[in-house]
Amino acid sequence: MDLLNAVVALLNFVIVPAVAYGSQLALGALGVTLIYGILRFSNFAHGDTMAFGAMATILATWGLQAGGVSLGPLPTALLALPVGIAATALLVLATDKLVYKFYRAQKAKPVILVIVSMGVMFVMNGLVRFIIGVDDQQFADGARFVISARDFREMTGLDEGLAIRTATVITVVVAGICVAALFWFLNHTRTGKSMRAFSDNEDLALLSGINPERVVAITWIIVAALATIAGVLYGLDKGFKPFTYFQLLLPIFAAAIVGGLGSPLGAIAGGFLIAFSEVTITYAFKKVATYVLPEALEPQGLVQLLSTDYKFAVSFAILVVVLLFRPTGLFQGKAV
Amino acid sequence: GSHSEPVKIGVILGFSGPLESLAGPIGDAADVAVAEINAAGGILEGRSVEVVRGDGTCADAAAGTAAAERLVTSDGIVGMVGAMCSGTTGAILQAVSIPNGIVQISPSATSPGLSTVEDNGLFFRLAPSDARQGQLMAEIISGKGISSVALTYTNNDYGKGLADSFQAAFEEAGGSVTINAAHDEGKGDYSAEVGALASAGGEVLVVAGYSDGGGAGIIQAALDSGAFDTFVLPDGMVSTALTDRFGSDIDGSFGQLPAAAGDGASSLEALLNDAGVDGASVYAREGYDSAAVLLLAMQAAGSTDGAAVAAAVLDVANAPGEPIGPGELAKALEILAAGGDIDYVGGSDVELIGPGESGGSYREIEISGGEITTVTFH
Amino acid sequence: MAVKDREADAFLIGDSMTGGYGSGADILHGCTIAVSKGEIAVIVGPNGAGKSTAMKAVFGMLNLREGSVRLNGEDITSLSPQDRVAKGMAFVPQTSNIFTSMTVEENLEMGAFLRRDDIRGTIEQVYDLFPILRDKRRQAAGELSGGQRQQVAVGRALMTQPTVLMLDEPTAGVSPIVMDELFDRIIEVARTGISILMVEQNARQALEIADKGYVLVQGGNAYTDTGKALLADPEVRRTFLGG
Amino acid sequence: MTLTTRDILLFCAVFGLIAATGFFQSWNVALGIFNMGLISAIMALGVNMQWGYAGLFNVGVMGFVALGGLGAVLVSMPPVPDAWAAGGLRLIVALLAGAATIVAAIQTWKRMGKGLARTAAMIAILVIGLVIFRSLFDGAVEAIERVDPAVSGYLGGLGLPIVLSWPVGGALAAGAAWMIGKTALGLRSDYLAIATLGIAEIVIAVLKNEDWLARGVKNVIGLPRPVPYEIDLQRDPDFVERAASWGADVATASAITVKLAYAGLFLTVLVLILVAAQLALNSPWGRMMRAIRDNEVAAEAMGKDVTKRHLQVFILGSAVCGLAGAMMTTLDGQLVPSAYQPLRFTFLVWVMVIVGGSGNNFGAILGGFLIWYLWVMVEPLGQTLIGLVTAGMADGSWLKDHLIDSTAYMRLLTMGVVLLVVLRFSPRGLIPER
Amino acid sequence: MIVVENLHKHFGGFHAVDGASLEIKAGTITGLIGPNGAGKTTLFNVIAGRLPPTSGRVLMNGEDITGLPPHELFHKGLLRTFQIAHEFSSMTVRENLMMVPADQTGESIWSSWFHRGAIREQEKALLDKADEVLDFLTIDHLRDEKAGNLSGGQKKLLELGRTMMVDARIVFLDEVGAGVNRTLLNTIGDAIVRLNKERGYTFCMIEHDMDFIKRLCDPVIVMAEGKVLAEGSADAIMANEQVIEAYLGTGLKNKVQAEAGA
Ligand SMILES: Nc1ncnc2c1ncn2[C@@H]1O[C@H](COP(=O)(O)OP(=O)(O)OP(=O)(O)O)[C@@H](O)[C@H]1O
Ligand SMILES: Nc1ncnc2c1ncn2[C@@H]1O[C@H](COP(=O)(O)OP(=O)(O)OP(=O)(O)O)[C@@H](O)[C@H]1O
Ligand SMILES: [Mg+2]
Ligand SMILES: [Mg+2]
Repeated sequence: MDLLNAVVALLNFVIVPAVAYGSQLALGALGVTLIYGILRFSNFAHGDTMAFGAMATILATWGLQAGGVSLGPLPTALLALPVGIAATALLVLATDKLVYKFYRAQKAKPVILVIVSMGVMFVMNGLVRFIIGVDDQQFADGARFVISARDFREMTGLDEGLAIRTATVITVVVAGICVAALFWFLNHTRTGKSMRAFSDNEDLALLSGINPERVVAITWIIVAALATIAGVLYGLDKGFKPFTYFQLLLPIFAAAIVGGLGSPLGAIAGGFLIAFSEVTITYAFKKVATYVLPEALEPQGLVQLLSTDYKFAVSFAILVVVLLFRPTGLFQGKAV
Repeated sequence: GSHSEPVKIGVILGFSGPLESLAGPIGDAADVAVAEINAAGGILEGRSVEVVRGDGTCADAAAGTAAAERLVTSDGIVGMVGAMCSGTTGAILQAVSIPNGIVQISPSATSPGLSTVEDNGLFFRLAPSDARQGQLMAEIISGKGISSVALTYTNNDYGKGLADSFQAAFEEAGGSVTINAAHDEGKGDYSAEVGALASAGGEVLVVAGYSDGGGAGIIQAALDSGAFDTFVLPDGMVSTALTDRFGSDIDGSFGQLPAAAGDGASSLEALLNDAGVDGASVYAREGYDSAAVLLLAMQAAGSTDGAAVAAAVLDVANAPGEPIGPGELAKALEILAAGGDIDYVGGSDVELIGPGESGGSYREIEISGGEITTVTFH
Repeated sequence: MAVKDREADAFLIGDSMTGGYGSGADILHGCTIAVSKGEIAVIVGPNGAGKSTAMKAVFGMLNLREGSVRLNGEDITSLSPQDRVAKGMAFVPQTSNIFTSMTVEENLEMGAFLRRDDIRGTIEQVYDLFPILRDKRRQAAGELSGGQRQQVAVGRALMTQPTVLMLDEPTAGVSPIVMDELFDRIIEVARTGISILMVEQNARQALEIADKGYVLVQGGNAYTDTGKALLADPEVRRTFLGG
Repeated sequence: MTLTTRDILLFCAVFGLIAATGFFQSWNVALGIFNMGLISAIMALGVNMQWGYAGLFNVGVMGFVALGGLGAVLVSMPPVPDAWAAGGLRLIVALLAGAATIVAAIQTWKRMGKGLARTAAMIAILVIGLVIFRSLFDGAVEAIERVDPAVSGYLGGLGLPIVLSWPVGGALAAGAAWMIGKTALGLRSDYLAIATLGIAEIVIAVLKNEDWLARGVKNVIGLPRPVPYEIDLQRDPDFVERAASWGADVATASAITVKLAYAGLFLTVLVLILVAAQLALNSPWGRMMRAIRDNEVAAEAMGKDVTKRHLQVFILGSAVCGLAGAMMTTLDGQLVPSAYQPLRFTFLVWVMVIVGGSGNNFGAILGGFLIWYLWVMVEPLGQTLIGLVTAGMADGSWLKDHLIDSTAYMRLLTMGVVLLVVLRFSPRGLIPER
Repeated sequence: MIVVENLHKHFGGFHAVDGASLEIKAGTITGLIGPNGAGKTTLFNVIAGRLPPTSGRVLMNGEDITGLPPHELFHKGLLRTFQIAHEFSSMTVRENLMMVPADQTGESIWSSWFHRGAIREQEKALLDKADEVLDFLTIDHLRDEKAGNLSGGQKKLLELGRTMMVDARIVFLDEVGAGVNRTLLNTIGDAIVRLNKERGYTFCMIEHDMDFIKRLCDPVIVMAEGKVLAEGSADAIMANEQVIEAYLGTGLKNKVQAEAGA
């Protein structure tokens, strides 16, 4: 029985949260990695693109909710997603036309594009705050839990509870679908391959009759979709606040890079690695140990490898170690 | 300046940056106070008051200082409400206010370090130093017969100062703090923190954070995972943002915030809400009070000269005198104009002690039925 | 001057082209190159003469200040490179002429990007021509040896099934046996009615099979004649073909 | 490399902007911008050495700047004798033990042959070392932090003049750079980037959480100054007299005097660094660095020790950033660890380098001044913009109110627009590399 | 001078160099030929320290140099060129050459501040030397052009030019001839012979142009599938059945050569 409790405690406080956080990071990292892979720069505006997509979806959700539409146990926001994606796609396409296109034509170095994307980030940053403000917005409806801790305790009679949120399940499923679809798209469709060809050698892509503007447009549309989905799922789980989306940029990049920039599978793996390292290394195993060990051996301290103060630092330290042993990330990314 | 020229005061808050969502209401509340004074015919024999805003950013002391510098030397402000975070506040004080002899009243800087800073008598704050609140929180918790708590604080001078003073007081009183863990603002995911907190155990979770930031994130994660269901909420956490979000899920949680006995607080909250400002937002009331005290002190001093105003602040804020509540600024101006004495109470029971900071009376609250209810005053 | 006359009805002609890279100095000075249907035209000249530049100009990869490019009588001077591909032109550049991160087979597929029909057969033909590529079909092209890369590059261009094939030094770095194969194959391709325009430093072999030869010097035409005639010209031999 | 007329005009334009601020707003503001501009320029020079010369993608600038700030505290604050008495010695022993453990572990790794025994020995050393370290360290830290936590609770500094902290800050940063470089410089560009980003976060985490070192998030305020205090000037009758003879009021005169004094100090440092950087860049050393940046493989084949050179320039650039960090903390008069945000201290510096023109020292300096000017001035610019937009609207309309409420967010938006415009018209930077 | 002992280099399961043993004698111009993908460039890369060998040894004058980094080999007098040109693209052609010599005073940052005079003198000498090399390679008019803007063949010349900036002992040339105009190549061939005769450089060159090989090289080593297939004088090699089958073929090229020879 106690062993069961230990397992459940571990599941509830380590595994499930890490999976939830990991898949959120992974979805964000997928967008970053795609831009890096095809357009060859690190897009700092991605966090704010996610915020914009989430915002557009929230506005649409409010509209739907006002109209009395609901999806039952699922959040209404899912219905509003296409609107958000469309709005975001329009925004990023316009941005590309107004901003990035010029630098592509100039064959500017990637670092210039990185800095340019920071300019775009500032602008989007302002735009989102302009439209919806800086405050927390809650827009989740439907059932919050698939199973809540209390229900679980009642059901099983264990001391420990296990909570699984609807948003977590949706996020994991969606992340899985997205990476599979993206992988298939890039490696097995003509358009996908032409995108890879474009990223490899732009001039030669021209010589093969590939239309660069089309490739770029498709990339941006996919990125807009990924960003919106990631932003909305994150918002459903944690609430929407523009500043958080900006902060999310760092772990997202970490995930994309540790997984290997340019590799969709790597983005997923990276997201989970970051999430698991953050949660596990700073988890205090006291409770678990108390369940498992005989009373005499019960730990005095917290049995915590490192205090949560260093959570962020620890995940970065792990990144550095991973990179030292696999210099291009887990899945062989590329370096410009 | 001539008598028809408006009196300019600066409002420097972290409008962009990590605490940007708190800045809006504080600034707006200050505007409400200024509007009230202007409606009453202004100060210093009919001069109207104009607010110039500056972005203190909370994260970039240099940019905040530059903004203050501009307000003082270019826009010509004669007094300042701000800054918001203790870091920026200290920097502006050193680099701008003292050299230029400007009175600076912060609605929200709570770092104990500011109590002893060399300020040439120009610096005041309406938020109490965190040292006092920690003690009180320990008393309240012990009073409920709770002997073991988990503690998490937002990783800045406010959170850390509060957490430290609380832990010291609580352990003194025989309680035990199972874990004292920081959380960072705006980091989105707090499962690691909650995992550690849950494992350490404790009857309740003390969350020394912000109600629309990491603190709420911690509570969300704790509720979701079933780790804790009762929370102790200090000032940064008590706001309708919290009850709006969690409703009766956090029933039974309790806490305290600097606030006056009597109905100053609630009437100011109502006043602000009527003006379209979220009166329950953290430090919004102090925002109103800061502007009010600053302007009333000018009226009392009969001039906008920094030294004179500084000398008048304590007179205006403290007894003796006619108590002045929210919405009574017109009356206060009248009394002062007539050479009388006032004791500004406002929405946060203003009472300045020692080096010019709020002495700290507190309101103990409890969440019940998804509402913040007042239990008693300390 | 027989050659000059035929340029009027050439299938592809870059006519008195003048221009350079970006805003830099002109590299080409009124240079003309042309090829008729089913013929092989070879461009030779010293390093830096502007051969590659001329090829790129014909393919629309640089802005001409003067002159025009005509394909089958139609003026295509203002078309973008990818539109020229759609018109049946194919080009193997001298450098960075493969997709290094893609496999050999994907490189070939990209060559056939605009084709909608079944490309299996053409891929097999390329593999027959360059057997080594069949073994390496799943390998990233960037990991190949220099000569193997060159074979991929030519293979990619052949995949378009073009009407004009432009090759910039296709034999640089390939072994003699493959070079022979390549030249044989080029003759064969030309016989099917495809026009071939190529730059070569293995000039003697190339002129041997050329219907027409151009010697470019400093961005202009120095000699133009049939391949055989150029080979026979002692002056040309000494100065440009290495004796 | 000499300056063209265009470059000189650009410099004139930027200083003209700052001067215009002086004429139309106040000289105090202008000088304030100028002083931070000087510091920004030095930071930009540091990054330019790493990126512009050698192509090293360091996005951990924040960490080095913060270390410089730490240097300022450690050098200039008075020591706290009680804290030293409480646990200073024990702490030092603990740190030595920690260092010894790591050295021992590395030596074992190097000396012993491959195999299980080596791994086991290493782990044993690390574990035992960690236990010893923690047992000494935790107690010492607790004792130190208990000493009057509200105002001290740390060991304090050496109580030396703060100007000395500038080279010390540089040295601290250089030391950190050496350690990072030893481990991470083998990584390729983007991967080096994330490593440096991570290490910067770690530095900040240490600064935030190790209270015994520099009070953590409780901040150290009231650092001593290398220049007089305004207040003292205002009380000095001589000065008051002189101010009167200039026809300025005392407050303004004192503030400007102090700022000019800072400006003099900073300018000296900037000029020294610039001269050194220019000499190096225009010598065979600079040529070699550019060769390495262009093509590492070929440079290696031409006999250049790429790893060693990378390490060298990484350390140099980081030291310059650390120096600037110490100067900035001196100017601020306080160390606030939570103020170190990557956006402000890493990416803004990068913007300076790229907008100014990477690879060109004058470009980096110009970028430092220009971007800092904009960073400060976008706020009023944004306000003006909103004012213009809303001027035509009816009072009390919903949109007008909304826009006016949003004025604060115009700050970053304006910054973004300006950045995009500048880069649009000179994509290789204002003073590109030649 | 250089002895390669049973060298292996594997990429995953693929054996690019598969037990090659050979010797490059001091004072020779050794040719290295073989079909595309035979492992010639890989062999160069291993010898020059670019790639670590899977197994086997490389000796230079009896000293084991296996796995030494390229820059140390450079200091021992071992130079190489790249098959795919590795120019310093944003530097001028002249700078590309001037950076080559080792131990320049100005390469120490300290000297760059305090020994300006010495540097100035060295630079003058370097500049003259670089211009001389550029003259020889007929690209002197491009001395201030960015190397990235050179034509394909000019980049190859620059590759070669770099090896002429210092006193090397052994130079590995990887297809310097590919893409170089034949007339110029003849001049280059003369220079190689001269460097070999007058300055005692040892050369090892990969080349597919058999004319060129025949003119310069003795002996010639043939590689195929990662192994040494044959070794001998150029004439002997060209008559070798195995070599003809694997590498030379009997096609057009030989016909043309026969004609040219006639
Ligand atoms: N990084 C790599 N990964 C996998 N295979 C490789 C790699 N580098 C080279 N190879 C393979 O090793 C073999 C030998 O390549 P190498 O470049 O040495 O050939 P080479 O003899 O120089 O040919 P060429 O004459 O065409 O230049 C080739 O088949 C190539 O595909
Ligand atoms: N991208 C470029 N920008 C500027 N100048 C260039 C560029 N590419 C080539 N050039 C210059 O144009 C001239 C002609 O180059 P081009 O590549 O056409 O020569 P080429 O005849 O093909 O020579 P090779 O036989 O060496 O390939 C050269 O002098 C070269 O320096
Ligand atoms: Mg060419
Ligand atoms: Mg090769």
